[in-house]
Amino acid sequence: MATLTYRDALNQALREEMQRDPEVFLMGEEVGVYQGAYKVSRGLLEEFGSKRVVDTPIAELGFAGVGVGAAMGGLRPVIEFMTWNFALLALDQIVNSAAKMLYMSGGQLKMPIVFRGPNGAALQLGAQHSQAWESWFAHIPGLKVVAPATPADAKGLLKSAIRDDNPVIVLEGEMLYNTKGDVPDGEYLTPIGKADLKRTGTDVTLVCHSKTVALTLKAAEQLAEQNVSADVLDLRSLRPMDEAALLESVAKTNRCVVVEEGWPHAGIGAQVVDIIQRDAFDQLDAPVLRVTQADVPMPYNKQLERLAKPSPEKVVAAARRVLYLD
Amino acid sequence: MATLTYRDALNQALREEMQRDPEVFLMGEEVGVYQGAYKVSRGLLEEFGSKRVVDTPIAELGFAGVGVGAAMGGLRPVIEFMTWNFALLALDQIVNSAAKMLYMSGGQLKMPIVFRGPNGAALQLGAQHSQAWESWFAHIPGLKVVAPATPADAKGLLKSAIRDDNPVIVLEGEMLYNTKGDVPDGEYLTPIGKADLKRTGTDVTLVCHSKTVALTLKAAEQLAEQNVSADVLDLRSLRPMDEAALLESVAKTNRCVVVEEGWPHAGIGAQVVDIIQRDAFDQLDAPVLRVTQADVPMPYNKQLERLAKPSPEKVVAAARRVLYLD
Amino acid sequence: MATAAVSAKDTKAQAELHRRMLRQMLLVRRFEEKTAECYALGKIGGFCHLYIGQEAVGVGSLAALRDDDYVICSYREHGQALIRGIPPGAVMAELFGKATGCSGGKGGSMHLFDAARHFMGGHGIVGGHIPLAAGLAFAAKYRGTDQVCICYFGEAAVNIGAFHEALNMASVWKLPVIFLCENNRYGMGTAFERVAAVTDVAEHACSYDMAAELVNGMDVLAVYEATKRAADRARKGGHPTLLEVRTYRFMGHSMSDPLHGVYRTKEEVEEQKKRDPITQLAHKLKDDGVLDQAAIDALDTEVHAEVEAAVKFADESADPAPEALTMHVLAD
Amino acid sequence: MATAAVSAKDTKAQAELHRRMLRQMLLVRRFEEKTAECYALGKIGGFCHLYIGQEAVGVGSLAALRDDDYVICSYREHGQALIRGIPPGAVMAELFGKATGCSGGKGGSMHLFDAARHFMGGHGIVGGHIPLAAGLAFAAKYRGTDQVCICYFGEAAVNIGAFHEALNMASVWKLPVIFLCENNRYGMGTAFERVAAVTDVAEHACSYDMAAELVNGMDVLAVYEATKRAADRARKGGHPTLLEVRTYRFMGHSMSDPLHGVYRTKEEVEEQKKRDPITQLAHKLKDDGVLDQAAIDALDTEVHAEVEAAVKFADESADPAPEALTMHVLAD
Ligand SMILES: Cc1ncc(C[n+]2csc(CCOP(=O)(O)OP(=O)(O)O)c2C)c(N)n1
Ligand SMILES: Cc1ncc(C[n+]2csc(CCOP(=O)(O)OP(=O)(O)O)c2C)c(N)n1
Ligand SMILES: [Mg+2]
Ligand SMILES: [Mg+2]
Repeated sequence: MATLTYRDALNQALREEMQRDPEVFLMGEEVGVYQGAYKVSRGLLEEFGSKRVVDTPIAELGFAGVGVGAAMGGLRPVIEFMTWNFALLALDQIVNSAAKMLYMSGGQLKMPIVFRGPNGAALQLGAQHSQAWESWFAHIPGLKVVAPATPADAKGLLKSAIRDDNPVIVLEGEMLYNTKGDVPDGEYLTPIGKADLKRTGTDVTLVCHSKTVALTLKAAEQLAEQNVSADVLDLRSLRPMDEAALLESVAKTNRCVVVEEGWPHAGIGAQVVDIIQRDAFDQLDAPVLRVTQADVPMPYNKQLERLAKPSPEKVVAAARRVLYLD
Repeated sequence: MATLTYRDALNQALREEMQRDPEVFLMGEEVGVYQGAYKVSRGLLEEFGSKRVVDTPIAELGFAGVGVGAAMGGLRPVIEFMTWNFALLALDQIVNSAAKMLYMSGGQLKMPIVFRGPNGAALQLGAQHSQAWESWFAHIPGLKVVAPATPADAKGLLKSAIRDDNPVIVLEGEMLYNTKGDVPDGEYLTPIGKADLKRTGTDVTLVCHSKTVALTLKAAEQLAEQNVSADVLDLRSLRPMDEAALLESVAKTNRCVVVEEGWPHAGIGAQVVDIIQRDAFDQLDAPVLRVTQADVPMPYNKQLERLAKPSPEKVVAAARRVLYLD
Repeated sequence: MATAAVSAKDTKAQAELHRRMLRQMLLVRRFEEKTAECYALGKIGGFCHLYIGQEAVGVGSLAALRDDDYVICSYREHGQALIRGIPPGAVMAELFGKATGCSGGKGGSMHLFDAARHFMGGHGIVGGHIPLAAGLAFAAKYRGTDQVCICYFGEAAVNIGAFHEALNMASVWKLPVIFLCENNRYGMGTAFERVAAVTDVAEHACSYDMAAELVNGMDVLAVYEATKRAADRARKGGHPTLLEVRTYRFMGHSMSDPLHGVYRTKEEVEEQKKRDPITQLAHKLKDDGVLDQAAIDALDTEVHAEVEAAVKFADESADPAPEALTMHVLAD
Repeated sequence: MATAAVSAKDTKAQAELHRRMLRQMLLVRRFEEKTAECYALGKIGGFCHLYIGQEAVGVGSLAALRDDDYVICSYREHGQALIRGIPPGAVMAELFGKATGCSGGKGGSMHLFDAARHFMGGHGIVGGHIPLAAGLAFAAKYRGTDQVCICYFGEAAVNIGAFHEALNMASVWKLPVIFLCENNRYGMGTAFERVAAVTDVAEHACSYDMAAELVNGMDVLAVYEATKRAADRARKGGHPTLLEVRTYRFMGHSMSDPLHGVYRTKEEVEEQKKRDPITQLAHKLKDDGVLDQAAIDALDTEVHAEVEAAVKFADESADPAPEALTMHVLAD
């Protein structure tokens, strides 16, 4: 067990999997010579050479497609998007090629490919560089979607993703890269599809993932000071989603708030709500409320940006509302 | 009032708006010489000339961007996607340029552009050509999203969309183009953001839009035979969504089924569920259930495709479940 | 037997190659004619794009490749699927959506697959499979095999970004890939010159420092020779090639589109039919004394029977079981 | 006064033009130096890409255009914004995220806009604004104005599909647009030759039957003349042009990136700085007897004060009101 940053945990996962399996390679903009736009791939070019750490032109659609083709040819590509904002250009390859290849070939062509990179807003990057795509990718059958919140999960989920025979979307976070945590050495796999109960409580379930885990834990602390005890459930995997864990927690607390970084309308939280009200209807003592980004393109101004983002205060307020405390 | 096909209603809307406003033009693949892949633009090239009915290369990203640029330059483009499946290639322009331009320019550049074309599955077109994108587009602030179900709404919503100063996504349906209905002559505008109550009942609210309206109406008939009386609410607009109409109906029926063509996980129906459970929690006598496409890429085989799609039978079954009849 | 091993100087082997090419072209022609019939009868659904008129392109090019070379196509791929050796029954069964189809009935006309034969599918998004081809070639190079990947696409795909992104990467990374553009002059109802600033597709190779050739697609032997050169370039030095093969489709864009109309005249189609690649090769074989008319007729009868058998097989095959709906969404 | 009306033979007017160009280059340089300072102080956030080293490109090209011609840029657009005449205060206030900023504080460094000045924004997705430029030119042509659109982008954008799709349409439709590629040799940390099969961007014009020129981007007058020719071509015949302007960025890719390191050496940067476009023009003006050193120093002092005033303005301006958060999502 070592204390690592989220960045280094990802780096370790990549390094270990590349050492373990010669068919794993990394491709993306600036992943090699520049050591990664966010330094996730630091040292990999030196260790594995330019055959396996491939700098690409700025051509998201094209290199995503090259990755899919390479997976059809039996390799296990890890495709880095400098940020998921740019992956908008590559959606045709992710959705129409990667996600559907196994199905439309009648089961002949598996698709062991990982698409990864930072998702969601960082700080003051403005409207085009501050988008969270959970609900879009989670919508697509044929994909798996994970969003690790901690260094340990970053390592464990990325390693699982690389070994998975399906296309896995790994949503990281620029604001998470510097966060630190304990990370088990060597072989450490986090199963895809399992949520993680970060804190146990009795009064309300707070559902979160990725960057919103930290702020939700803060909210839980503030709530504790107000004598409200919260379950904090980190979804970790958005497709498949751990419905059992959701229902188990809500069965206990009878109340739920769902926190997400993305926009509200048809966001991933709506699906969480759908599952809970469908399968725990009789256990709910209040509607499930959601805390999301404001329904606006992200503004550049720092104050406005802060207003737009989910915050511990907003989570506390929502939790108090489902507890009918306000 | 004339009886027109949905196709001809769209054609009439385009023609009237192009006659009314010289800054409206139509651009897309095959819209001119070929008269439209689905003949929606029949006769327009002849009437308005190649300046205003513009055949494009197969370059969805590019011509969507040309449309956005033309709107920045003060025109009112109508961009036809041969089908919305191909618009996956153009999402960067729709989301990052069209939807955000007004906001990130601090209110300087309005974006009066329409993107339109058939959405969702037709018959046996296979995995890459059978996708319904409601939840993706409805997720994006800065867009409006409509999905007309009838010839009258096709005309009325398209005309409203063209006159709107915001980017409007018009989701049509290949399987709807041949359907017929009464269409008011001349000036006829359907407001964006208003649902339409297609049938009134007391026992259950059936929410639907676009192609699912017809099958939901069939389901309502079958339910009537079983002594179940259903409100059938056609959303028509998916962003903004007519929350008042939803809540009004559910306040009456206390039960709800949401029908959609798309995939279940984070589909548009999840947002409908979210709204209802949030604002009508105390009025609900049962969980809201959803009828969606199966959570699979669309198979080519006819029987499998039928199994994959929503059907009146599935809606009836869901309605009976929320009424605890089964 | 790998065709590439056939010496062009060996007359007998050459005659056999030509005979085989004629047979393949006839098979594709008869298969597609039957497909049109079956479509009209409602046995085939969805979009269905025939290869009639373009047979020489698939036949000539695939004859120049090895069985383990990758083949990847657009939605207009019935021809290449048959030529690559997928049994006509499995192809027809796929068009019928049957469980015995080469994609288990789940792909359909636009998504024929046979991974064992390195037939990496028909793909429905224009240009979308061009980067996949580069990726297959990347995999071959990565593994150090000397496989080549051939990628078929229409001229209209040249206007889409994916084509350019893929060509650039293939050239920068020296990938063993042959980009074969079947320039049949129209994308649906749009003549290429109305939507392309430069109508010589091969010109685009300059922007990517890539070898290119302009080839007569009605001459199966010209296609064969050009592809052999391209395959050599790819196999030996990992150099990609852009082949522009001029051809013509004798039918409508798909089964739902008219043969001619506003976008091209009946006369033009008739004129082009005089260049029928099958007739041309048949003439040559007769001239060369390789086959006489009776032998050609016999070949035709043979493939005819093969197509009938394929239809029978497809007809008699079962639909996929309902459970197939949720299978293969994910690999376990 | 439209610069295009200045006769090159009129020495006085020419001297005035050159003086103005020097002043603009100095303004941009000093503004960007101050931007770097303010960024270090935390007054500016997010990504921030400086124009230092490339000033001659924006100054020379915009001098050749009319005030009603459209300008559209990538995220590296502070220079063009200032040159187009957006008050430095409004630009700096935007970088500070203030309500008085040219985008109301909602755009930031990458999204400067001034619709009244036909400055159609900085855009953050590489290549994404190239089709927009074609669209602006389309609008000009549609309305029958003789406006031209100029579009600035880096050489790395040439590898992305949008560039190709836009160039093809601009050529097919004869749109009055100037595609100006600022080839500064690097896209972030990637040297162009590592990711482009052909490093002469101008070569791509052949594929689109488009006029092209290779221009020395350290020579403001060369940029001016080439842009004038391109603007003429666009305004008179609606012919697009691809200008490849060779330049160099003296700073890191953005404020968060190193000036040099693994991807380029310190020596290379120092060597390039000897070609500083400002020094070159200053020398020329001295040689021509248009300005002496004192006059140049005075200009510099002048723009310095202008930049200080801009910072003061930005500093003293207010943040947008909280209500601004939900304004301008939709037009009413
Ligand atoms: C991205 C995309 N846009 C539009 C279509 C619809 N479409 C299918 S085939 C076709 C024409 C393609 O022409 P070409 O590439 O020349 O191939 P051909 O059909 O002539 O073989 C079009 C527009 C599509 N499948 N994909
Ligand atoms: C589609 C896309 N991919 C990646 C990025 C991240 N990115 C921003 S600038 C840049 C380099 C662009 O280089 P170039 O086009 O040469 O312009 P320069 O920065 O040199 O002016 C990259 C990779 C982006 N903004 N958009
Ligand atoms: Mg064609
Ligand atoms: Mg550059």
